[in-house]
Amino acid sequence: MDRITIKALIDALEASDLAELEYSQDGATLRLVKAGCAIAAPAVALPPRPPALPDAPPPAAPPGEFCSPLYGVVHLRPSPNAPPFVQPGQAIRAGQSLCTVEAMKAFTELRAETDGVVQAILVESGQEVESGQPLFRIV
Amino acid sequence: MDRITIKALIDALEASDLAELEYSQDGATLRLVKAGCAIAAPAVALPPRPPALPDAPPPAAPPGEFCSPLYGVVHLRPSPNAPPFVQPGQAIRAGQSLCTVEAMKAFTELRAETDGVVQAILVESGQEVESGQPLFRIV
Amino acid sequence: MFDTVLIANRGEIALRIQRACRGLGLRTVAVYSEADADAPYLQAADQALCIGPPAPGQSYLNQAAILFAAKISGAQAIHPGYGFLSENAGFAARVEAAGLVFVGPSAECIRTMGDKVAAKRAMRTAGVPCVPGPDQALPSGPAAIHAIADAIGYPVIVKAAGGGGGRGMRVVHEPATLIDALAVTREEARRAFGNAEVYIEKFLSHPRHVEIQVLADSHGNALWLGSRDCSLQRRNQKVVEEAPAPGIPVAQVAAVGERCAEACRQIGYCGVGTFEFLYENDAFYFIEMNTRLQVEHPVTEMTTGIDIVQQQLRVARGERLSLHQADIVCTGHAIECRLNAEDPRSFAPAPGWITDWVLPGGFSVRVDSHAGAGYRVSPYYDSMFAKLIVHGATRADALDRMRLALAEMQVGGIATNLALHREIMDDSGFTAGGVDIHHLERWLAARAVA
Amino acid sequence: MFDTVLIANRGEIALRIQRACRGLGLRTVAVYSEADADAPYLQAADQALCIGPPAPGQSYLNQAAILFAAKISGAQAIHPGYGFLSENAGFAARVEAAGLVFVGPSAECIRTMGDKVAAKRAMRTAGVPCVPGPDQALPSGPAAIHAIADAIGYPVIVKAAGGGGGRGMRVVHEPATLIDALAVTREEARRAFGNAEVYIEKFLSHPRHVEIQVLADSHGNALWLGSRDCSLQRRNQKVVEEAPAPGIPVAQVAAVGERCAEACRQIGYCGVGTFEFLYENDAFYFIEMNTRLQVEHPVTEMTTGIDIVQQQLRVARGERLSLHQADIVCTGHAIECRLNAEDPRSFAPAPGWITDWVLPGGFSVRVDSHAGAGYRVSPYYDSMFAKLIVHGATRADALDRMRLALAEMQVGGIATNLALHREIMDDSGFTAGGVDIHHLERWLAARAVA
Repeated sequence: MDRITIKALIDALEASDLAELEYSQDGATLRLVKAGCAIAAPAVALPPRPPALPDAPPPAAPPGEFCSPLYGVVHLRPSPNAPPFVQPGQAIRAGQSLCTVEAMKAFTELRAETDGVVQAILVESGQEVESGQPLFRIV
Repeated sequence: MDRITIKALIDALEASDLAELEYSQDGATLRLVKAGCAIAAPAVALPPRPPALPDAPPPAAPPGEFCSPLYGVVHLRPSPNAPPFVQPGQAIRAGQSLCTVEAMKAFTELRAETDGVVQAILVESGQEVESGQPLFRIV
Repeated sequence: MFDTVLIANRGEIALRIQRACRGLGLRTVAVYSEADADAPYLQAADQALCIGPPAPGQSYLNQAAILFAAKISGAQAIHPGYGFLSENAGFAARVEAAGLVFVGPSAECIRTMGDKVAAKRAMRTAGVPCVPGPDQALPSGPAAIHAIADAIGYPVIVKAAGGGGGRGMRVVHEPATLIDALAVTREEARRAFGNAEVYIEKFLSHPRHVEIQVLADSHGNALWLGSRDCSLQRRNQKVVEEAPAPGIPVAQVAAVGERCAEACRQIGYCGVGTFEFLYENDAFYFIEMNTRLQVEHPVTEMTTGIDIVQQQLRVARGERLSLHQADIVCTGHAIECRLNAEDPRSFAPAPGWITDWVLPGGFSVRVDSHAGAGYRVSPYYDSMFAKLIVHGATRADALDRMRLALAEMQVGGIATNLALHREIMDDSGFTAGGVDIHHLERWLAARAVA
Repeated sequence: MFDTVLIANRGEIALRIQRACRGLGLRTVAVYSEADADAPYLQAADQALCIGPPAPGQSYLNQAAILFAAKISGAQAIHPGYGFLSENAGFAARVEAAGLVFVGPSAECIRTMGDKVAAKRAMRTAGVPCVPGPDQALPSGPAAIHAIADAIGYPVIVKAAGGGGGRGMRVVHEPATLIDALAVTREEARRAFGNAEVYIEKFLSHPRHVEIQVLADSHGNALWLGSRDCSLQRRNQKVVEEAPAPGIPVAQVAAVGERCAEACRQIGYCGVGTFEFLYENDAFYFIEMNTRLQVEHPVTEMTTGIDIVQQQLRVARGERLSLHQADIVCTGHAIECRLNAEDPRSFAPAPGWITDWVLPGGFSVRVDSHAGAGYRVSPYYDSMFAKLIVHGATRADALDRMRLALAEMQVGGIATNLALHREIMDDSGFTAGGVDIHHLERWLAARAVA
């Protein structure tokens, strides 16, 4: 069980409503209990709460995951009839446009931070994405 | 077992009535336990929250515990110079006054619901008591 | 003149005064009891000082602690708000003696108006109409007392000179019980107010509670700012207030208002104040003066457009009133609902944590509240946690707006009287306007049976 | 007349219209996109219908869906709010053709005012002062066009007749570039507005944006409700608005206001509307009319005491205005801050969950907002989530009250421009009053360098 896996588990737990998570692999067992759960749920009704994924900048993404910096609608093509910005397997260079995120009539262009290869595109064009949601796996 | 799979499992558990989920794949085992409380502590900063003891009527008190129905200041004597309403070891009858709770200039008189014996007085006179806080143990 | 004000109060009125001070560029010192240590409005003050434990006697009524807080914070003025020390002549005198400004009338004015017999005498002198009955101490002989009651006509009411706010009074329906009632009330008054003096007045059986807001400076200028109707009461506690008092001819209110302003000039009154009247059979009868800011002052602010608390601070600073009586126009109609943490049917107090908090908004809606989501309503003090005020072009319009505001407002976690207010706004008696001071109790009794 | 109104909009203005309808006893039908399904204001409507997916083109701009929603809900009137379909003459015509009431002027009025050249001609006829330049289609020959520009005097501005709101225009500083600029603007206009017509006006280099609110009924009565100054803009978006426009002589505003009301009478205008002017060197120059309710209408409500949306609904119902011009009094000063979910420095949009929400309150403070704790600001629409409005006896007083209100307001979970507004209220240029429409951009540029 390498560090990356553990970090992924921790992130997954933090981003969920779960209280506890136990993970075993190759004879190793990992059990995670959320610290915040010391606060019991009040018995009274509370106002609607945001789900676990916060809009505030999330903790650093796992290496290789390229995340959306804001909540909005992702577009994988510059315009409906144009070819996609990038495709799986494609080599990219730092600064290259990967997609746009539309929010409140404004388009934010997202660019690669480093050179690499697009291993996977994790979202569909036109989909609503959360702040901090992984969009691409780039290795 | 990559992160996407784990996330899918978490989503599946959350969307279900299950309390716990265990998953094995290629020697890897994942066990998920749903938080006992439906609402876990959100990761984002929230406005000040009431602590665990709610003001709403609490779940039924353990047998023998006589609880305050409201938040206020408990008085164990009718007036500062009078003897206490009841004392430990004293036999009491249903309807007998046990104490008063002062809130917003009004005194609420609390009376025994059944006959019994005051085994213990769990608060001090003049103390602030929560709604649902045990005041007496009566057997 | 002073530039730093110590606010010797808590809750919504502490926030109200805080806002008025900020608007005038004055620094503020908040004082608080241990029970209020987490109150959000303390953050907004320039300085906040704890003055004692939760019990009011040890904190908000603790004169020495408050004066000490003023000294160490450098506050040169003390605003007492309402309740607590606001009508305590002794405190006002101590503030003056300490070389500080008491934001209110002089200790002497408070003392005169605190003695209901002396107040009545002062009002008669100024031509303010009073409840029939003498404005002198009662004679000692039973025959002379009977003669007075006979002259007034039964039923009469025996009242403690040191009482007020509905306490220390007894109705007498026939001569046979008069002397006994007098003795009992005297003894009660001696114990409750440290003043055994009592007086006799005509008892009015179905009056309205109508009051006149006044504002006076230290240069001999006094204004009246219109009428309010506060007849909707439960156990002498006002529940709903409105301005102006519905159905009373403008000229009649103006005549009484001018008498009130004149009374202020005659007694050298400075600050804001309220002349409370009973109104029955088309006539005003003075009952008492409140020598302080009142809970219901916002309805007058909504109809006149005048920030009464800022004006109060200005005249306390020695400023001359820049307003003239001709500038005071009462526009439209305003209603205030007092929101209390209490069971809407049993009226049992309901302190506790507020978990949900949605405020109404939009055109003409005003909320005065120190509370919010995450605020804990204290069991040590009054149950009022918010005032909801609306203004409308007409009374009917104001009622519509209040219904909407009450429908929008949501408070979770504690029991509140929101539901009661919603019912009141649909009560045909109240909506018709001009109900007497017993209306709400009658209505509640009828509802309890239904 | 109608008793059920479909509100073809979202957010704060949907709630504003909802409140106005409730105050008049009208039933309401809310329509919403899937993105707004959880919006709290939907609860307050008598009926709520989903009209499509989040994208405006498929929901709030979907005429067929809205008309269908009106049909199945039994709504007899449609209030378009602002933005979306509010100035779409075709939609107004379809509403009329369906036998329903469009809460706004006739399709014909919208069409006339939507064509900036036709609007200018109508305004000239009514004696409304316009920006120098012809109110006719341009001639085709270059020499004739040059003659027009020379007569106006450079710099001139080339504008699309179908444009508006700051789009479709190009400044020309010298004759050499005139013909090219004309060609480019024509082509842009053809693509953007489907109308290649352009016109030429004098370019004003440092104007203020001053506007006149009007209100007209279907019986030939029209009133003007005072002036507003909306010069504080960023990228043609208003940021802060106030009423009245500071420093402009009352008589001059009254003269222009009366011309605007006369224009309404001449073109048979019914409803609320706004005449937008540039104001430079002490003169008014008409630029365009907004034939709808505006975001900033509350500042006029605060200074006149008139519920503009209720009046709009009343005249749409065919009622005769009960107000007369002599009744309209502008009292004190009002300021509105538009609160947006955006980074206060970069202006990057910041949709997301609101976690903390503390509203200001007390004397003269108004909040118009559909948001609250637990509300998620949508990425699909405008970033404005609240309007904060205050009223003061004077402009200085209003500024003090806005500073206090901005200090009290707390919004957590999303980035907002609250900090920007707090800085603006302390900017010496803005507080002096009367800055031009470039002031805010200049100030932001200077701040960025500092």
